Amino acid sequence: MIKKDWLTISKQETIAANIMELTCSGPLAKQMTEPGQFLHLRVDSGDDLLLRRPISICDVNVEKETVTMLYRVEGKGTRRLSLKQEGEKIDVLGPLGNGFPLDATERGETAILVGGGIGVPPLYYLSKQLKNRGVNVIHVLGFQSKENVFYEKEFSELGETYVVTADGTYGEKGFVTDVIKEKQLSFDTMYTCGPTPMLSALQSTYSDRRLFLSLEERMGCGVGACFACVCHVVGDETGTSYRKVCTDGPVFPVGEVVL
Amino acid sequence: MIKKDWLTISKQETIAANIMELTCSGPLAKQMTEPGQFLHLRVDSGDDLLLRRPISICDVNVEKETVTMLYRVEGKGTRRLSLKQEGEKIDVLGPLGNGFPLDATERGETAILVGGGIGVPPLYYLSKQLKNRGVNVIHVLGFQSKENVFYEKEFSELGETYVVTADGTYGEKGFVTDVIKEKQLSFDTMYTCGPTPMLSALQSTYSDRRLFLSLEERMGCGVGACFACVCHVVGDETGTSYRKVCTDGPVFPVGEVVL
Amino acid sequence: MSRLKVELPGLSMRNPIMPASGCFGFGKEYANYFDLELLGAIAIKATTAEARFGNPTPRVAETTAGMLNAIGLQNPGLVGVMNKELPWLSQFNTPIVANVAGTEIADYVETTAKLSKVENVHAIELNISCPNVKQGGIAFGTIPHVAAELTREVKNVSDKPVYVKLSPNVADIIEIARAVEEAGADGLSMINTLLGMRIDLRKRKPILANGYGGLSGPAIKPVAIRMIHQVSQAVDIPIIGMGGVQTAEDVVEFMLAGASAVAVGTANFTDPFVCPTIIDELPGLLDELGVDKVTDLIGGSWKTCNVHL
Amino acid sequence: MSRLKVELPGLSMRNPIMPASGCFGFGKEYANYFDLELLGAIAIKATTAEARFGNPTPRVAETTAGMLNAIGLQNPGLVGVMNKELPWLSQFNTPIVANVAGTEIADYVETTAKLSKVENVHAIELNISCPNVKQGGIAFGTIPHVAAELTREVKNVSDKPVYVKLSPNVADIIEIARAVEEAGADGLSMINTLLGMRIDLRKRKPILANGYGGLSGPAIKPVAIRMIHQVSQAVDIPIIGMGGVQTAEDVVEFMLAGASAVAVGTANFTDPFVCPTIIDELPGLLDELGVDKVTDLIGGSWKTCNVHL
Ligand SMILES: Cc1cc2nc3c(=O)[nH]c(=O)nc-3n(C[C@H](O)[C@H](O)[C@H](O)COP(=O)(O)OP(=O)(O)OC[C@H]3O[C@@H](n4cnc5c(N)ncnc54)[C@H](O)[C@@H]3O)c2cc1C
Ligand SMILES: Cc1cc2nc3c(=O)[nH]c(=O)nc-3n(C[C@H](O)[C@H](O)[C@H](O)COP(=O)(O)OP(=O)(O)OC[C@H]3O[C@@H](n4cnc5c(N)ncnc54)[C@H](O)[C@@H]3O)c2cc1C
Ligand SMILES: Cc1cc2nc3c(=O)[nH]c(=O)nc-3n(C[C@H](O)[C@H](O)[C@H](O)COP(=O)(O)O)c2cc1C
Ligand SMILES: Cc1cc2nc3c(=O)[nH]c(=O)nc-3n(C[C@H](O)[C@H](O)[C@H](O)COP(=O)(O)O)c2cc1C
Ligand code: FES
Ligand code: FES
Repeated sequence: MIKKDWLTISKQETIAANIMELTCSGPLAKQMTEPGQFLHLRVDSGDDLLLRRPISICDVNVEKETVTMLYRVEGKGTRRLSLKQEGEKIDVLGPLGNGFPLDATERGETAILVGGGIGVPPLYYLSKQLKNRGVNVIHVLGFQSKENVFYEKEFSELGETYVVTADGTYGEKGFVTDVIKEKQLSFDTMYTCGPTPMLSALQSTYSDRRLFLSLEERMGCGVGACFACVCHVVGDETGTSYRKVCTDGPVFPVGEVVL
Repeated sequence: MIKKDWLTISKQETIAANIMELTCSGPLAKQMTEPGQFLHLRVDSGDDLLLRRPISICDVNVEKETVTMLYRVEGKGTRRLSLKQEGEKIDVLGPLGNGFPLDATERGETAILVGGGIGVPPLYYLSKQLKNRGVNVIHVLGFQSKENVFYEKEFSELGETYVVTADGTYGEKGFVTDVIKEKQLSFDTMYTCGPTPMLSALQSTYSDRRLFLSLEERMGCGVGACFACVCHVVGDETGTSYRKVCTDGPVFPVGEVVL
Repeated sequence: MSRLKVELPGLSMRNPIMPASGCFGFGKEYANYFDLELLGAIAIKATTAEARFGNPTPRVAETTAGMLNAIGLQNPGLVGVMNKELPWLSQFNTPIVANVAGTEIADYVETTAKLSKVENVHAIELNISCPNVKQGGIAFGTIPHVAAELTREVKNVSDKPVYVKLSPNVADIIEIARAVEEAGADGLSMINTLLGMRIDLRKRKPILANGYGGLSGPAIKPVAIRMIHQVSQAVDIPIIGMGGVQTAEDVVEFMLAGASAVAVGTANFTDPFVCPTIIDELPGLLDELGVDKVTDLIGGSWKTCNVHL
Repeated sequence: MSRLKVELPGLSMRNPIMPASGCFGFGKEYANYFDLELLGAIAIKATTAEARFGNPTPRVAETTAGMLNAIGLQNPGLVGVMNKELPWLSQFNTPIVANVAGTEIADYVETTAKLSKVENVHAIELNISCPNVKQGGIAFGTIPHVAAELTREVKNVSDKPVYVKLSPNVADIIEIARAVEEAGADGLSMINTLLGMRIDLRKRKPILANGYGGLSGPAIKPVAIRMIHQVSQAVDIPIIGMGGVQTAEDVVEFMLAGASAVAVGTANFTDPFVCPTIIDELPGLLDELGVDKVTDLIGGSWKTCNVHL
């Protein structure tokens, strides 16, 4: 199985404030079948940025061998990535990690996908696959402000979609948790990815439900060797048990790890 | 006066083994009127290669605002430079240093231009300008081997041209000094640029002639501030006198500095 | 390919390349990428007497041409390593260097005594950069007599050759090197990381939860080369060199400086295939440099040249 | 633009940016590029009692994200600096920091006594990284009591505040900093270069004619930040921070670590306009960070946060 390869950029464009949509192609894409997994990108071959950047898989076309990633221009690496042109190649390691369990939701059941900011992208590929399996999908997508909203249309085509902004400039005002309550959205499974405060809020509210959370942590290797990305295990009394976000996660069932 | 600007690559191609011809355009070119001066190039904006690379001016078209440089792919910097495409920009500081004195040779006199390897390029712009001033130019160009020879045709169009290769695979066999003697080439002024052993040989043979030598030294700033590129002065008893290759040179009259 | 062979105390290496301790776990992960029998040796993650979780996250931060880490010696402890990691590694015919850490001399002694008895452990690497609780948290590796004492005690109980891994955070690396050599070290590993820090401008606090961390990667290579050049001329025991190695050229530079073998750390994160790639490229580079055997390079920068430093 | 103002002993700076000693000559060259009155101060090249040619060439070598230099303190000597360089600099209304070097305490004392009387010298910067001939070539800066003695003697004769420039090549930077503070230093400059080396693979010898050289540039920034963070919490005198500064962000990081002003060295070579560019970009960055005055940043990483190190 190939694990590292060069993908060729087929398209890159800005789709919201500081948010880029990057589509690449290459045989590696064929292996990207599990939503919630991530790719570890080497931005370029310069020696000044040594570490790879973890970016979630947002969408894949296995036949056409293309993969789409959405990312926010944050620091040096993503800034440099955003300057790459069509036709340039990037060195990609992956797909890595354990994604969202599709079979946690039966055909005919309802899954609610709750995303916050740059945690939204992996939910898109998840939603597509759930829908393919006959699951009813609801999306609650939280953003800072109107200018940060992306992929509303894409999600709407798959199922009911609520957009929430913290400042109320678009969609509902407030937090994703408010909307789920206010709209009394009911669901069998919840899948979520986003900032830790959001994950914590969801974990404490829905601790007794079928809930899967995708975590973020600074990574070194991305493959489980360096112990950079560990988190504690709920209920571990020795304090030495751990899970690695890069290989055990990034997706964990509710109640497994300490957020 | 502009001293640092972005030039746009208009052409880059391989013209001999590991030798690239790079043509760039931009208003800065208008200031590049003195043959023997050099440009200090920042290869790219990555932070891994901090130092600029000194490259001689090989040819300039002041009207069209273009400058040509020839360089050998040596280490990290020139390797990376060689990958740059037409349309890309490079950050150029210059023109820097003191070039070859044109007025050391009168109209009607003969100048012999002796180049070794990657010391050949600055002689081209020099030859053009000398010829324009009515000076008779002779070129003796030394290379390692046939595959390294470049610009023979260009120099031939300006004047008598002898190519010498160390291994005899092209032109005369041996060193440039051999050829000057064997062919009994006579001249009023000699201008030279090339490896230090060649410069030393010429300096000792022609110490009583009008001879100008262009030196090479590792540089920091390129502008005279860091004292990286100094050489001793001939006859200095204190041992503390110096010349800076970057600002006092790279061209020095015979007998001024210790090679 | 015997031109790549290197013989060191306890380590019969098919080539001079090993992954550096802490950058390769216990080998399992990278075994998914390539055959571990391609490697000259494997330095496994630091083992402490008890299992340790290590520091809070974030534990890594990027710096220009380097990275900071403050993993905090997370490891499954002596028992975990002996019962699980080493047995798994025994399937590979590649010598194992077991990196040992602790906060008191007794920890090191206990861990070494047991680990060095394991058949597929071929050498012990003493990580003396750890803070010594008895000395108020000052690292063992910065005080020559403390480093020597630790070395002596560990040598007393070790069934296998002991390499002492030096910290670069000292004024006089030669002094430490000589002290541990006299105390019986069979070899040296150098360098460990430089102590560094990065601050998050917006949060106004260190990026690493631990505040400070160890700087590794190409940024520190010139410091490593200098220290190896100094120490290799001052001691008679071999040196495993490390600090920023990414390419076959780097390996040659380390060996010319005085290293007898080379470990690759951070570069594994940039490219999981970096070790086999380097091993692959070494013979071609030796040809280019007109070098017959890789061992001919050792100390070449001072053995054959008359530059006085 | 008073929000950029910084007041330090002897130095009333319009902004916290100065070029670092040795990386800006005596100002003449860069005066061709921009108005030197844009700068907060100027640290001029090390001055020694006698004129010095310095080391043979090559004197510089590039390293990944850094460079090595072994200039060897080339300078026109006390007389040359006083008669030629300082008078020329007096046309600019920008405080001058005169960097002083030597190989014996007497050299430092002589040079400081004279230089500190020159009107446009506003402060002395003691370069204690120089090898001390009396101590067998060990740098003054690595032994606390030697550094303290040097500081005391120099303070005795100096008409201007004295900043001691610390070498990072030590195990315990706090110890040295405290020693020179107690000896009367008015401020600290840190860090000087890390000792490093590069080897030419083909020639099998060091690239620098001098063998070893000082490593500077972004590669060393994390070490500088760490040391400033440590020292600024341990002393009461201000710190001029340096080591790899290239951008306004870097300046903020140094000040949050504990520096009161910042010097820019190697980056001048990469971009001769780097100092004015940084000065230009600082106000916008302060706005972005919600900072009113640049001095509000000083020590911000430890003054306002509860991380214990
Ligand atoms: C499993 C996973 C999936 C992710 N998926 C996405 C995604 O789909 N889209 C997206 O925009 N972002 C995603 N992120 C966050 C993304 O990795 C960071 O924003 C990115 O690495 C920042 O790099 P930079 O060069 O811009 O920032 P810099 O600050 O220059 O980065 C410096 C170092 O810190 C690391 N780092 C900085 N911020 C983060 C962060 N938030 N999380 C992890 N490492 C960080 C970088 O990887 C790098 O090693 C994901 C993170 C993880 C762990
Ligand atoms: C005044 C002057 C004019 C020059 N003109 C030309 C020219 O027209 N064409 C050409 O091909 N070369 C020229 N050179 C040499 C050219 O500068 C080097 O070949 C080039 O800098 C090597 O860079 P690199 O990144 O490939 O090598 P690296 O080894 O990666 O360079 C590392 C560092 O060493 C310096 N360096 C390495 N070799 C040399 C060298 N021979 N001279 C000076 N610095 C060096 C680099 O500038 C850089 O700072 C000139 C040098 C000088 C001083
Ligand atoms: C994430 C990480 C973890 C490390 N853990 C250890 C360790 O457990 N024991 C040890 O002796 N060195 C450890 N090191 C240091 C490396 O083994 C090596 O000495 C150092 O990183 C320099 O090499 P490099 O620049 O190739 O990474 C670690 C380094 C890194 C980056
Ligand atoms: C070429 C060069 C020459 C230097 N000369 C001196 C000097 O004369 N005196 C001194 O105290 N520091 C000298 N330094 C050290 C710098 O002032 C500075 O402390 C160091 O380079 C770190 O800063 P940087 O990374 O911004 O360059 C020199 C540095 C360089 C690169
Ligand atoms: S990033 Fe290395 S173990 Fe997870
Ligand atoms: S390169 Fe700096 S003085 Fe010449």
